[in-house]
Amino acid sequence: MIRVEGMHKWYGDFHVLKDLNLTVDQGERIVICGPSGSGKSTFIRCINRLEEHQQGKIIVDGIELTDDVRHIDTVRREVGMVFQHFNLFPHLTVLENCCLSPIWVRKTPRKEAEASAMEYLERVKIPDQANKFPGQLSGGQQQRVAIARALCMKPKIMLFDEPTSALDPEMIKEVLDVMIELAGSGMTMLCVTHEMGFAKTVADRVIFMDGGEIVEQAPPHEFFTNPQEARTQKFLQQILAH
Amino acid sequence: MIRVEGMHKWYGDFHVLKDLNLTVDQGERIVICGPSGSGKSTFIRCINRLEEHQQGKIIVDGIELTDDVRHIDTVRREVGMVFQHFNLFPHLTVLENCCLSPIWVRKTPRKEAEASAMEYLERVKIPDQANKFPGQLSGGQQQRVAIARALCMKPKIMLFDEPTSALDPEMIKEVLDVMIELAGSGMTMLCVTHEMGFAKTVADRVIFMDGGEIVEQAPPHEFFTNPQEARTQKFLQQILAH
Amino acid sequence: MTESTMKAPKKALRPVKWMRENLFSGWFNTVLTLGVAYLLVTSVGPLLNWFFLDANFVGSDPSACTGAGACWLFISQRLNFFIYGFYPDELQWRVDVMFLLLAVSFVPQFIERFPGRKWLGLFGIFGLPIVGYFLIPGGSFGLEEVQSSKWGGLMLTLILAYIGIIASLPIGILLALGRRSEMPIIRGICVVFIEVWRAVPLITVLFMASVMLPLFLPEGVNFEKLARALIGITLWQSAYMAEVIRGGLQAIPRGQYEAADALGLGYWRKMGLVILPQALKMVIPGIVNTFISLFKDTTLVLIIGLFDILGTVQSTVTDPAWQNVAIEGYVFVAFCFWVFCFGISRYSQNLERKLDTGHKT
Amino acid sequence: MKKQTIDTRPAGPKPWYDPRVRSLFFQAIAIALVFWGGWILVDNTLSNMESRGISTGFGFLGETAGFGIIMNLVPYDATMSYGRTFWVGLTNTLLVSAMGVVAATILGFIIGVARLSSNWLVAKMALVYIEVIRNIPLLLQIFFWYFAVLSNLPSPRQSVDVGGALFLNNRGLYLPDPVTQEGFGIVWGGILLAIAAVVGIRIWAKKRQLATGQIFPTFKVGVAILVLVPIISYLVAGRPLEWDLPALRGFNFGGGITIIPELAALWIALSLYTASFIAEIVRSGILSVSKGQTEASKALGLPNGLTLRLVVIPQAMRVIIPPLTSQYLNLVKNSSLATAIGYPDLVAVFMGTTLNQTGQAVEVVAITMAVYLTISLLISLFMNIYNRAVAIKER
Amino acid sequence: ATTLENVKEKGHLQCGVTSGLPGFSQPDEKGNWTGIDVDTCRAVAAAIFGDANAVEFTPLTAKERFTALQSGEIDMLSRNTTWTLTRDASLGLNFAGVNYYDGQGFLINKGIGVDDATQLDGATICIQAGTTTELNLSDYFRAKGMEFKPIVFDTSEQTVQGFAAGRCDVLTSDRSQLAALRSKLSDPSSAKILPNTISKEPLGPVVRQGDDQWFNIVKWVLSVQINAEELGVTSANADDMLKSDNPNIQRLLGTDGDMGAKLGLPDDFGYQAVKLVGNYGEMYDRNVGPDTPLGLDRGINALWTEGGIMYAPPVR
Ligand SMILES: Nc1ncnc2c1ncn2[C@@H]1O[C@H](COP(=O)(O)OP(=O)(O)OP(=O)(O)O)[C@@H](O)[C@H]1O
Ligand SMILES: Nc1ncnc2c1ncn2[C@@H]1O[C@H](COP(=O)(O)OP(=O)(O)OP(=O)(O)O)[C@@H](O)[C@H]1O
Ligand SMILES: [Mg+2]
Ligand SMILES: [Mg+2]
Repeated sequence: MIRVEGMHKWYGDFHVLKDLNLTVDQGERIVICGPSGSGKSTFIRCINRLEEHQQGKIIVDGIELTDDVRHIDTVRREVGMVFQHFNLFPHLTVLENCCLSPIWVRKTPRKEAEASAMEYLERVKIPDQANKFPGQLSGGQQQRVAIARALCMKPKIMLFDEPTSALDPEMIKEVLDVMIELAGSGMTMLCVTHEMGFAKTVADRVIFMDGGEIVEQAPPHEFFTNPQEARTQKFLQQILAH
Repeated sequence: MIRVEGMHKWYGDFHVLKDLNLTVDQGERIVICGPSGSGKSTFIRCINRLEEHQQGKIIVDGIELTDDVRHIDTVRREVGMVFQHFNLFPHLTVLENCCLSPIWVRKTPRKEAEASAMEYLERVKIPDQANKFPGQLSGGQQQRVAIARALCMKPKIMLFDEPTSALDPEMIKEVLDVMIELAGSGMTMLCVTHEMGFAKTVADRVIFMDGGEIVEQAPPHEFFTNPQEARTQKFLQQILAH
Repeated sequence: MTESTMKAPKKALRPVKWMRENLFSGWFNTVLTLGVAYLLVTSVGPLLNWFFLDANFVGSDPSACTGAGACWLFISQRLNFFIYGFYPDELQWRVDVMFLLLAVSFVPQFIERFPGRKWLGLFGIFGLPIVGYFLIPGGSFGLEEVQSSKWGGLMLTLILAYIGIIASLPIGILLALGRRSEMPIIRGICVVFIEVWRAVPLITVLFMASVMLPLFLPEGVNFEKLARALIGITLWQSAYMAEVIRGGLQAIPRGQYEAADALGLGYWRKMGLVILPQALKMVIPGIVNTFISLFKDTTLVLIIGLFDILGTVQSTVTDPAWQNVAIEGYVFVAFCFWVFCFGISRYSQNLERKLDTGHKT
Repeated sequence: MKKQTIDTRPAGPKPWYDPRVRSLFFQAIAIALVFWGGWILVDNTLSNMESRGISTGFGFLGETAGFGIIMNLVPYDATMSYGRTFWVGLTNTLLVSAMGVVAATILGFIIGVARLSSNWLVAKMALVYIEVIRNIPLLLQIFFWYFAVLSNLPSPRQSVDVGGALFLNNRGLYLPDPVTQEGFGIVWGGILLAIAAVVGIRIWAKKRQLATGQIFPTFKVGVAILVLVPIISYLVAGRPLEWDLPALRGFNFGGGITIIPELAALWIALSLYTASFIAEIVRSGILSVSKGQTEASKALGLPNGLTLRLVVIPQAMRVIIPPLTSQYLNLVKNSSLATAIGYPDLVAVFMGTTLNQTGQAVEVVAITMAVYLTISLLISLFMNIYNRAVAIKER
Repeated sequence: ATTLENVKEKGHLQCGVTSGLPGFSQPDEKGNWTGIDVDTCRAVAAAIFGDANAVEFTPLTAKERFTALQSGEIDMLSRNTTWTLTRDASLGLNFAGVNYYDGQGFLINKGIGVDDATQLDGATICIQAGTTTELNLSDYFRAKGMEFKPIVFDTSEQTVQGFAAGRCDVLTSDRSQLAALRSKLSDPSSAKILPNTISKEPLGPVVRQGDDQWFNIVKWVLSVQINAEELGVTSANADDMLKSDNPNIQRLLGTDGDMGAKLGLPDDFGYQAVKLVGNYGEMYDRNVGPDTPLGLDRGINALWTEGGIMYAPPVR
């Protein structure tokens, strides 16, 4: 589904991502963690080309990400993304947010698009909020809308960039529940998160990044109980301590 | 050190603080907690007269707070305050922030003021940031500067108003460590916080406020293990659950 | 607990107390208060006399003005000219219809709960110019034609400001997008255009538009003087508009752009569906303020010989039949402008406040 | 299984799908359009001018102008060239703009602060001032200050006479012109000495504060020195200064310095109008400093005055500067309304009479616009430099 | 395209005039223009279209007028403009004749107690921008070794207002206008016109260079009107005169010959101009003559046959 080969990225002179290699199969659920500034967000944003990489290959669903605008468009259609700060469109209702891309990008008739959007809203358990504006919802609800909006494009892959870290503790659970359900349905998922509980529950693999490199990757039980690298151990201590 | 007797405060018609009575001895460390809107901030701000009380007495270090500006100035010199949102002066460097009050209020020679500021910056473990501007620091670092700035006046009492609640989890620890160290040095402290771990570690007394009243006060082990009032019990359940 | 019903101790709000707090707190304030009060007392009386008590309101000819106070008679006698310019008397209903439509579209904007006021506003912005395009000059639908040289007075002032603002909006949007484009040349062109137009005074622009434009155009291509003044005003205004809109675009968080990208919307859809609707809404107060300043600046067309409201007044205050009516004339114009500008600016302030709170929720 | 599909993909995109190529293409088109449009414009203009027998070129700048100008900061009379009229107009524009900027800034700051005054009456008067002045077209205000006030001033023979040295009438305000005599060097010396002394005291006071924390009343002492030393040296040198007093000669006053009513009216109108905008900018600048900042400052024990000076104003300035810049630009541009009341600024003299006598509209207008563009860019540049200096350092 | 073709295609003549100068061009409250300069335009329109109202007026300040003509914004300029060599030669313009012989004079405030221009040394003088007046004034004072302070306004309204407000001791302009401007003062008796005339001001219509046909049309319409007065043809008797045997009148009114065709106009262009607008004398009397508020005697503007210098080449 996703293949990253020898990928490098620089911001000016700053080497953010160093020689990343990763293969994600269909239906796999990957959790990426690591200290702040380690390049997790940058990595995940490269996968749908919100950032450009400068060396190496990224192949998503058989399409290589190059400068070709058609390829970028195709890949973005196959990849849904959920941001830390939701990034819902505040001037559109929840339903309109969800229908925007189906109608304008996939050219679905509005009726159909709305029907399918309602389905996804039900799946994230907020069908009753469909005609409200994002500003009228709580953070957890907003994030669930953001998930529904991404799902409405019927993507093959979902990317999550710290979807719960801007939420109050009470709301984190709502969103995690939705994500767990989603994982259960066999969606290919890449998720940057610090919610180790979530990682333990659903991840097929946990990837630990530091300093722009993938330091370690392993199935969760191995990762948490028996980390190989010193850096991983230190990180886990910190994160599980507080 | 501090004596509050029958103190009331209104915002317009809204009765925020109702008949507060409290005595704090030198070197005592008090933690104030309670649900949002219960008047904790207002109370603590009354103590250095950022808010005016309308009835009752507040006596700080032997000086009663009245309309007399001289008294207010003297009290403010003896009381340091750390705000939730740091409120550092963004146009001044860290060092200048710290020296401002010693130079202009205490008329300390600049050299001396800077030397003592550096000491306090070392104490909060950021001497190397002295010449940066607040905007260039992380939240945790900013809050530590705020603490250093308050300490530079060599106050007899320190007030903290939710000093960690605007910080990311990783940074909370940095700040709490500094506060714990400070408590260990025998400073009189009044601290509004929801960090129950902190309360357990350092507080001599925990005060629980609700609806503008002091509902319960007790030493921490008693407070947490055996709260007397129903409201306290409910609050503790909520706060310890998540 | 027992005292939860206790009332705040009554702060005596007697006038004396209020005055002590707000007027005479400290010697500095006392001096200030007394000084300002003295100025007020000495100036307000004579002004009131001139404006009302000694003024002449009724009569039918100049001799009715006694000269002690204002001669408002002059205004009422010439009001028709000041409002419609040379527009033929029997056709003035057409202008009146436009005034009415204008009022119908925009007065409800001040009333919070007016049903459908959004639609009226949209009609005012997009529909009104179309209606006006057919109604004011006539020449179609069996309406008698009225040359633009006959337009004048308040009506001309409003036409200039209105068309200036509406026409500059789309150009301003394009310029603002261009200025934020990633293509350096496009950005450069837009920056140069905007900065040049913003740097030159409007009267030089009007001078160019009114007498020099035909020199730049191929022979035979020609517009009416009014149209040319409008072109000048619009281009000049669009540079300012671009800057206002750019402010809005900048205020949209980057996440919105990224979310639109992630949804696979292309550049124009991203801008049209996601960014611009938010940015424009955000800068409505800015646009209204630009409108106010344009509205005031339209008086400069006087210098190129168009008879706007100030022009009509100026051309009549030297009428030998009336003695010394210049001040009355200028006061009248000032009042007209003041009412419009003050009203609109209040509206924009309200809006600003509302948008402000709207963002927080 | 994916490998095959990958390999069938072309290595690089077709040029028209490559955003870089696309962007180059669009830019090429844009620049071509601009050049094409520019060329058409120039070509039309040239051929139109040629076919209409209009002379071109800048040779006219050397020809004799032949008309008088009432006010000139650079030497001028009617026998000089059109080029010289340009400098006369430009300096007059710069003069009124500079005077306007200074007055509007001072007035604007005062009114802006008055708007926030705790004195109810003062705050309300400031509000009334702002709301009245900024909602009335500037042109109208210029007319008012010129025609309405002018007609209420006395004629030269009935001038308002202040001590036989200062006269006010409908020809202007006449001030005595100081003429330095022999020995005035001593006074200059005194002035320099005073300035040096003040600078010295400032440095010393700062050092002392660094060393001991004592604060010296630099401002008061400085003012005293600046006033007293020159006066004493003036007296010591035997009053080596004579005043060229204005006096009625023929129809008008001669001698002294004259401020003509056109300049005064334009200056007053520009300053009052711009000040009303600056006042609002200042007010919102001060309000933009968050309450937390003042609270923090108070909590540190700083009294109100110091809070304002050390905490609030430095932060307000960075909010104030950018809109203030555009007000300055507006003021300069608005000074071109001089032409409506006969103040000989650049637009009135050069784009007015000179253009009209020579008929070379394109050249004259081009020069005029270039001048305004330059002034604007210079002001923006200086303000940007200043702004960068006061900007808050962010991460 | 030639100017004539452009004008015909537009269906009207675009004529530049002042924005308000009694007797020369002045709009009333309904935007109807009157004045001798206006009538000059109307005569041209009548000659081309047979309709004296097929003309639109563009009010111009003195500053704008030449640029407006050069740029093609107007077809002809009839705005009490003085004929000078420079204007003919380097502005790309041509003067098509003279419809009023004028000279520059002074209007003074009686209060200053002057009765001759030579006593004006040091005076403050209000002028209109962009006029020959501005130049003449400098020349005059320089020649006399006197000084003056010029206050330069954009429009005649502002010039009068400045004078009325006491800004200047003297207002200078063409003598024909001084009377009109004085009448705009609230107390006309407080000002008087000095006897001096310091310049020659032949005023006339102007066209662009390079279109000789158009130049001829304007020149000859004006000449026809002057000739008509000389021949006694008026708007009232024009129809009767059609039957005249006088070959001069026949050529003038187009009943004989193809004078119009030579100019590219209908042959009856002279008839139309005189019939619809009148001859020169009528134009003068109607707008500036003794019976109008301006009350100006014919003076040198009388026909050459009557002691004036108004003289037109023959229509032949
Ligand atoms: N646009 C940019 N220009 C330059 N450097 C950048 C840019 N964006 C990010 N960086 C830097 O790249 C590094 C990686 O950033 P990234 O946001 O990917 O980290 P992260 O692992 O997601 O951290 P966090 O947990 O804080 O979100 C950081 O050091 C950051 O400062
Ligand atoms: N300036 C004010 N004017 C009117 N009411 C106020 C004002 N400031 C605070 N209040 C009200 O007073 C009550 C107490 O506020 P306070 O900030 O002291 O609560 P708190 O216990 O600190 O809550 P939190 O945990 O949210 O900070 C709240 O109901 C608040 O809405
Ligand atoms: Mg991140
Ligand atoms: Mg609080």
